[in-house]
Amino acid sequence: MKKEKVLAMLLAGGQGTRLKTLTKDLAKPAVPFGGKYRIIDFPLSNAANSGISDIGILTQYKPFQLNEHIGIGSHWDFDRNTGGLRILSPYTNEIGGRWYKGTANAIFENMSFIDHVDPDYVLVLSGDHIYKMDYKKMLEYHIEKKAHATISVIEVPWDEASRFGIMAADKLGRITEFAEKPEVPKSNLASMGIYIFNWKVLREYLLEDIKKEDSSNDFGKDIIPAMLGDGLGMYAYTFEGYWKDVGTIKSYWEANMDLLSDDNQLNLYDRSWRIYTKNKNLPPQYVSEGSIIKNSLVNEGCVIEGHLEKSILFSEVAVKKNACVYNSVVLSNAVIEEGAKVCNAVIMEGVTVKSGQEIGEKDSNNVYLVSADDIIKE
Amino acid sequence: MKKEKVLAMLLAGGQGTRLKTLTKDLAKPAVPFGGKYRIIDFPLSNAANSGISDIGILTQYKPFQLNEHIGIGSHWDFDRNTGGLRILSPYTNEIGGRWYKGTANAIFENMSFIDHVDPDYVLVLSGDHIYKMDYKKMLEYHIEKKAHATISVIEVPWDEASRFGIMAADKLGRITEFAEKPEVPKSNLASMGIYIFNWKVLREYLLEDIKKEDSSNDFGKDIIPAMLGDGLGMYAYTFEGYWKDVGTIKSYWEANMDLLSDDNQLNLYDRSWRIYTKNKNLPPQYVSEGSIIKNSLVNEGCVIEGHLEKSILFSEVAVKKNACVYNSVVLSNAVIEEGAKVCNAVIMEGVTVKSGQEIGEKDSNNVYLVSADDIIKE
Amino acid sequence: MDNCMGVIDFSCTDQNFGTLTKKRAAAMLPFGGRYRLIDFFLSNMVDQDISTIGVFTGTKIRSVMDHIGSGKPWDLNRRFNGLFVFPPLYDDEKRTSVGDIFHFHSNESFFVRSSEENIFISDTNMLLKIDMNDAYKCFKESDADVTVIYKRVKDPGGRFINCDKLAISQDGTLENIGTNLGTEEEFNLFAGSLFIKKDVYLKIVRSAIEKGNAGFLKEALMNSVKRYKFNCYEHEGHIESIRNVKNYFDANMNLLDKDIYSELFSQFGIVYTKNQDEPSTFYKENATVTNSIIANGCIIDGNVQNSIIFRGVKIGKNAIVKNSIIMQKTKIEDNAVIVNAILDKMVTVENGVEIIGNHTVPYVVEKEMILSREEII
Amino acid sequence: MDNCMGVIDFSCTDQNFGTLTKKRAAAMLPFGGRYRLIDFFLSNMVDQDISTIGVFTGTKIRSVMDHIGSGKPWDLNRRFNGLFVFPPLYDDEKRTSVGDIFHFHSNESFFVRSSEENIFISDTNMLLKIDMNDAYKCFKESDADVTVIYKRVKDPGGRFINCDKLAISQDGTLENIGTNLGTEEEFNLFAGSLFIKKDVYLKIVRSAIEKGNAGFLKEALMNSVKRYKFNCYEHEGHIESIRNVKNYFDANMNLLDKDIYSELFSQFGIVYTKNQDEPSTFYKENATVTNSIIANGCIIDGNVQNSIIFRGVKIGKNAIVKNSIIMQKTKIEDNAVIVNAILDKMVTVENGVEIIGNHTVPYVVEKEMILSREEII
Repeated sequence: MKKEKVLAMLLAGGQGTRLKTLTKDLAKPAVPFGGKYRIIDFPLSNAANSGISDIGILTQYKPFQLNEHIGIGSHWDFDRNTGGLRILSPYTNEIGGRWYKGTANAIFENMSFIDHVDPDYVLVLSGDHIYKMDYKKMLEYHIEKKAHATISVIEVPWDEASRFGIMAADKLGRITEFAEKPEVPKSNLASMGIYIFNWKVLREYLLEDIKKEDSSNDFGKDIIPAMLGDGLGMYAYTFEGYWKDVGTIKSYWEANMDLLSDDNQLNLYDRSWRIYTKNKNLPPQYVSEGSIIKNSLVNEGCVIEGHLEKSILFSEVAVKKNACVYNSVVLSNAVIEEGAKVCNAVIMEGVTVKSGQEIGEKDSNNVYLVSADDIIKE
Repeated sequence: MKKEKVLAMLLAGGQGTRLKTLTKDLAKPAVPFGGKYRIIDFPLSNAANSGISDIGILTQYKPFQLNEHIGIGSHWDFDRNTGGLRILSPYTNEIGGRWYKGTANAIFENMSFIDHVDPDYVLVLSGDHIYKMDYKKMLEYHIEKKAHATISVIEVPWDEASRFGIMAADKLGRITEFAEKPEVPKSNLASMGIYIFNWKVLREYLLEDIKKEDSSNDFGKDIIPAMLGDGLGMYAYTFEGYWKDVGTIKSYWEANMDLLSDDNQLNLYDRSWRIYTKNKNLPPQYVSEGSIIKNSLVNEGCVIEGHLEKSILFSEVAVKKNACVYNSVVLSNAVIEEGAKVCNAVIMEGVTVKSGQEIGEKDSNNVYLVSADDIIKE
Repeated sequence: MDNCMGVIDFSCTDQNFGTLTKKRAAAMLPFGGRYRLIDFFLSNMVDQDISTIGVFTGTKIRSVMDHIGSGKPWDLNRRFNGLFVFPPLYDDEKRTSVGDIFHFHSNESFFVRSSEENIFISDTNMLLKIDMNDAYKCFKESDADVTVIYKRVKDPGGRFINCDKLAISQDGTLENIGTNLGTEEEFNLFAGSLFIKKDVYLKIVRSAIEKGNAGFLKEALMNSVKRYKFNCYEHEGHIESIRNVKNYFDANMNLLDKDIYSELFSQFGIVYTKNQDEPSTFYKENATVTNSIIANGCIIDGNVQNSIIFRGVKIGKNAIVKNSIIMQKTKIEDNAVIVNAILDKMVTVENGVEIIGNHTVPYVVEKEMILSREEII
Repeated sequence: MDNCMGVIDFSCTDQNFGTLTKKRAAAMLPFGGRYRLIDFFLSNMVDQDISTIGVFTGTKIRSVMDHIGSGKPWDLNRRFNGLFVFPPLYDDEKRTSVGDIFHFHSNESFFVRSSEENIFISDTNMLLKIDMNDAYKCFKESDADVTVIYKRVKDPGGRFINCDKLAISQDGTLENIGTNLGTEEEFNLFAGSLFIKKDVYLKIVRSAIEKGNAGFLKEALMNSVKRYKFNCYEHEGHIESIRNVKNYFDANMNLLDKDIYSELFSQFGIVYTKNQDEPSTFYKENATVTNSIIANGCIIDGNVQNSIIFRGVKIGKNAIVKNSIIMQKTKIEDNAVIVNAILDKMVTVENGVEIIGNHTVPYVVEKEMILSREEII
């Protein structure tokens, strides 16, 4: 008896418009995070660490940087002779071409691929979230409950609950109610957008859903409610730990800053659940005479001659003499020239902060997004 | 000084409608050929053998089988940490999604990818043709001639010339005239659809071409004539050897049969220019007592108990006792049951020719395409 | 097979294979038209989802490294886990010249570091396709320390003389392992492989080193039958013992039995090997081939009967190949005759040369030799 | 660099590095925060488009196999060409105990089979980034049989005593290679690498074996200076000779010069090494770091000056690390003091322990040692 076969389908086509210039040239899953990662590294590494060996990545919006980052999947050990990682883009058939509409539609359009892989279970993931999770445990739960579908949920603050798909479940974990972005939420158990379906069951619902002209072909809006309406066995799998959907510049900046607290729940140094990313083969960082670095995360290839505090530097950032970086996130290849001051800011890739320039103020709630063309205050 | 950098762009989106049921579920480049290959193996292996290390494959029409076949490119040694093989599918940006229109449009839509690779030269290939060619030599010719563009040409029979893009060139090889599918061809030098462009030059013409509303965005119809009109240095590189565009069932059957003649120009046994393909890990073929095999090409995993003459068997074909296969091409996993007779036919993948069934006649020009659902005579 | 790592132990002796093992370990012998023996062991493990495999080679490592390389054909070229090759080292502080137990001991960290708690160990003397998932289930459910795989065989002809023989008690416990001298016609043949708990393995190896009472890993395991809980799992299918040229020849020839062909090549997963990118085999006008196994890349214009033909072999017009094993890229020219022979890789048999061996002592021709016609002066 | 293959020869002696080379060849010494010496040789070749590389290792192959594996970090895990590792073999018919010339001879087929007609050979005694394309151009245009790479050095301090010294004639021909005893302050230092035509290489190795007058490949090449056309190419950049612990220590420390850091890490392509998937380095509240090179994955809360810190090192609060090399995953607890020392991988320095070496004889601590406080009874 072979192991139960799981196919992960990672939705990585999100545009992430609220992240403004950060997503001007790339999809949201490709946004840099945590000093050396991109957001998609988290679900990809989770999948690798959970022992998943088949994964399809559904891309659509500006996929070049994402494709370049993922390559053949070798950083996550997904470069296999058979199976492994496959990038699934929209395609044409006799009838013509169709772009992916809702989340469920993206899965529907790749039905023949999934049938070819022939999995017992399909694990639907989103490329937009930052978290560490063992999908194997969720699958065990799904099998144990003999569920048709399992939805991973997390407790969110009550005042944010109306931003999410909100679940009510009985004592055994069986979902009794589901409401997508309810105005008056009945619970604070939010869907994390992580689903496990029995492929045979999901397949039928996708085929039904596509027939409905008014459907938005979305898991949260259409498929899940339809399944629930038919009385299928649907269970909530409660996740405890760090989980973040960085929707805005400010929450992006905050999520990065979270990593600087000693007891941050994401703990990137945990060797038992490593986060993998594309290897850039850069030399170690160089810290010169006279520099000061405190409470900061610094990546390879950086050259630090100035003053750094409570900041995150991505690769190959240069902080020149007497420059000062405080409470900021500096993406790769940026240069902070002599005497420049940066505070409460996100500096985009390759941006040069000119000598003498001052960005941001110390005691304020504003966060600044600095690109080559403009500075956005939020 | 580094080597001149070449990027190959392989157009693999062709539907190949005239191949009928052969291309029902796959793009033309994925059509099986020569006992164990698919058509795309030829340009891919040529690229590998020519020392090309960057290749983009442009897919659009039913790409699953093609993607599965290509995988991460490891069979052609294209699975690199940097560079190597990339599948380029249509994608969306802020404005929306666009499918590839003409051949030139497919390159245009991937301009940001090409700019990222930053090649000196772009080699445009088609995934539809069967031939062995050293692109390195063509590149050397291009460089030697200081050409802006070089087009590979082959002499075709005069009566077929009007099917092709036809070139006239002066003594030095400089192209003086180009006509796409001319009714009255002035020469029999046909374009093979293989182009080398200086990227900077091509880039400009693509940007110009996209502005023209009436353009079909095609190399042969638009880009080449425009360049020629502007007096650019365009050279014809004459190729001698086997080259075939299998457009119809009959020409497909013939091209396969060509391989059975002792002096066939494609010579698959030449170890100095091997054709690579996906490895299926099948056991050797089994030839039982009482079987007869003559003038035939048989692939791994076949079990032969019957009579085989002038035929090509792909992998895992079973020819049962007293079955007879003559002058035919039998694709993978087909079964010819006891006593069945097959003559002048192409048997599609997985088809079972039932015991006692007789297909085709010995002395006729008809070729039969046998699928699970029907038999097409041509 | 979660929680189980694999070990392949090249303890098989190379001495009985003549020039066939001059430059290669017995485990690297070509087999079945396109494989090496080791392919069967590696593939059997990989097909049943073992993802960490250690190969403990003998000293002839060049052929191992050439063939296995990074483990790509078996999808074992992984960043995490995958294939680990352990040749014996020159630089150990303490080494003994006989046996491999120190070799295993000095690589203790490989076992300690890996997360799996069980080990499947196989030597390369026996060739078989094991239903490993079923055997592993038996091992885990019985909670034995060691589950030994065996086959109940009837052996009136003495094929398995000198093989290992198990005595099994009524309740399925292993009592002892000895050498079969042929006293009983039917007996329990040790299949060369077993499951063992990692902590038990580590204790057994350490104890053998400290007591100095075992040169080989196998010996150390056998010495421990009384100290730990050993039980047995019966293999139902075909089995070959490959201990000398004759066994080796017969094991190849047995593939001409279609059931054995199907079992060894297809049951419990397929067999992977290094890809040579050969085109299909071409049967020419004068080819007459019957009852044979033919690999790809051959060009055949002669007569082939009851033979195993490896990749890229050329057989000329009117040449006859009968009851023979012809290895990779060997060339048999027109009118040559080969009977009851094993031709190693890249041999050339020139036009008209005849070589005729006997089926009990196959004629073995060393790699790259050229058999030419004697000049008559 | 079309038509040229690469060879890395581990002929560098391991004897002068103490416990640093107990389990690893000198070529495998950790260097520059995240590399091994061999990474520089491999990367220099790969970055300049050599795609077939043979590594002729000494007997300590475990660290080579662990680190290089299939060659993936250098993109050398290729189906065609790529990386070939040649450990010395036990099974050669003829072997000599001194020198590696038989090792090269017995792997002749590697050279013969490859399609390239020229070879770049480098030993691992010297560390430098060569402008190989320029040197290769010089080699090809001069039509020499061998082009030897050297650097004109001024050496009043005797850093290069006992290194190889070239005598070059007016017309640029190599006259001889001897050992530098320091007689001249300025001399031509052999950089450890050369280009050679493949057919000349094959003749030289065969001749050395037949005459029995050279134990090492280098010796055989040097013996042939008069018989073939040897010329020279001058290296303009930085060069380090790594022959003993002191050289090794200094070569690391020289990286704190920003020009040398840039040259060795960035000129003529980047340096690849095995990826350890470390997160960024975290500088905590009490960190004070100056004039140091810090790799990823470290957590630093102490004081670091003039030091090279490898990946995954932890330095506790109030700890002081000065003029030292701290290798991978070493842990320095609170209040410890380390001066003028080389701490090998996975060393633990417990709370409050002080070790102070001298800059001319750095204090070397072997892998995995634990330095604890003496108990006062």
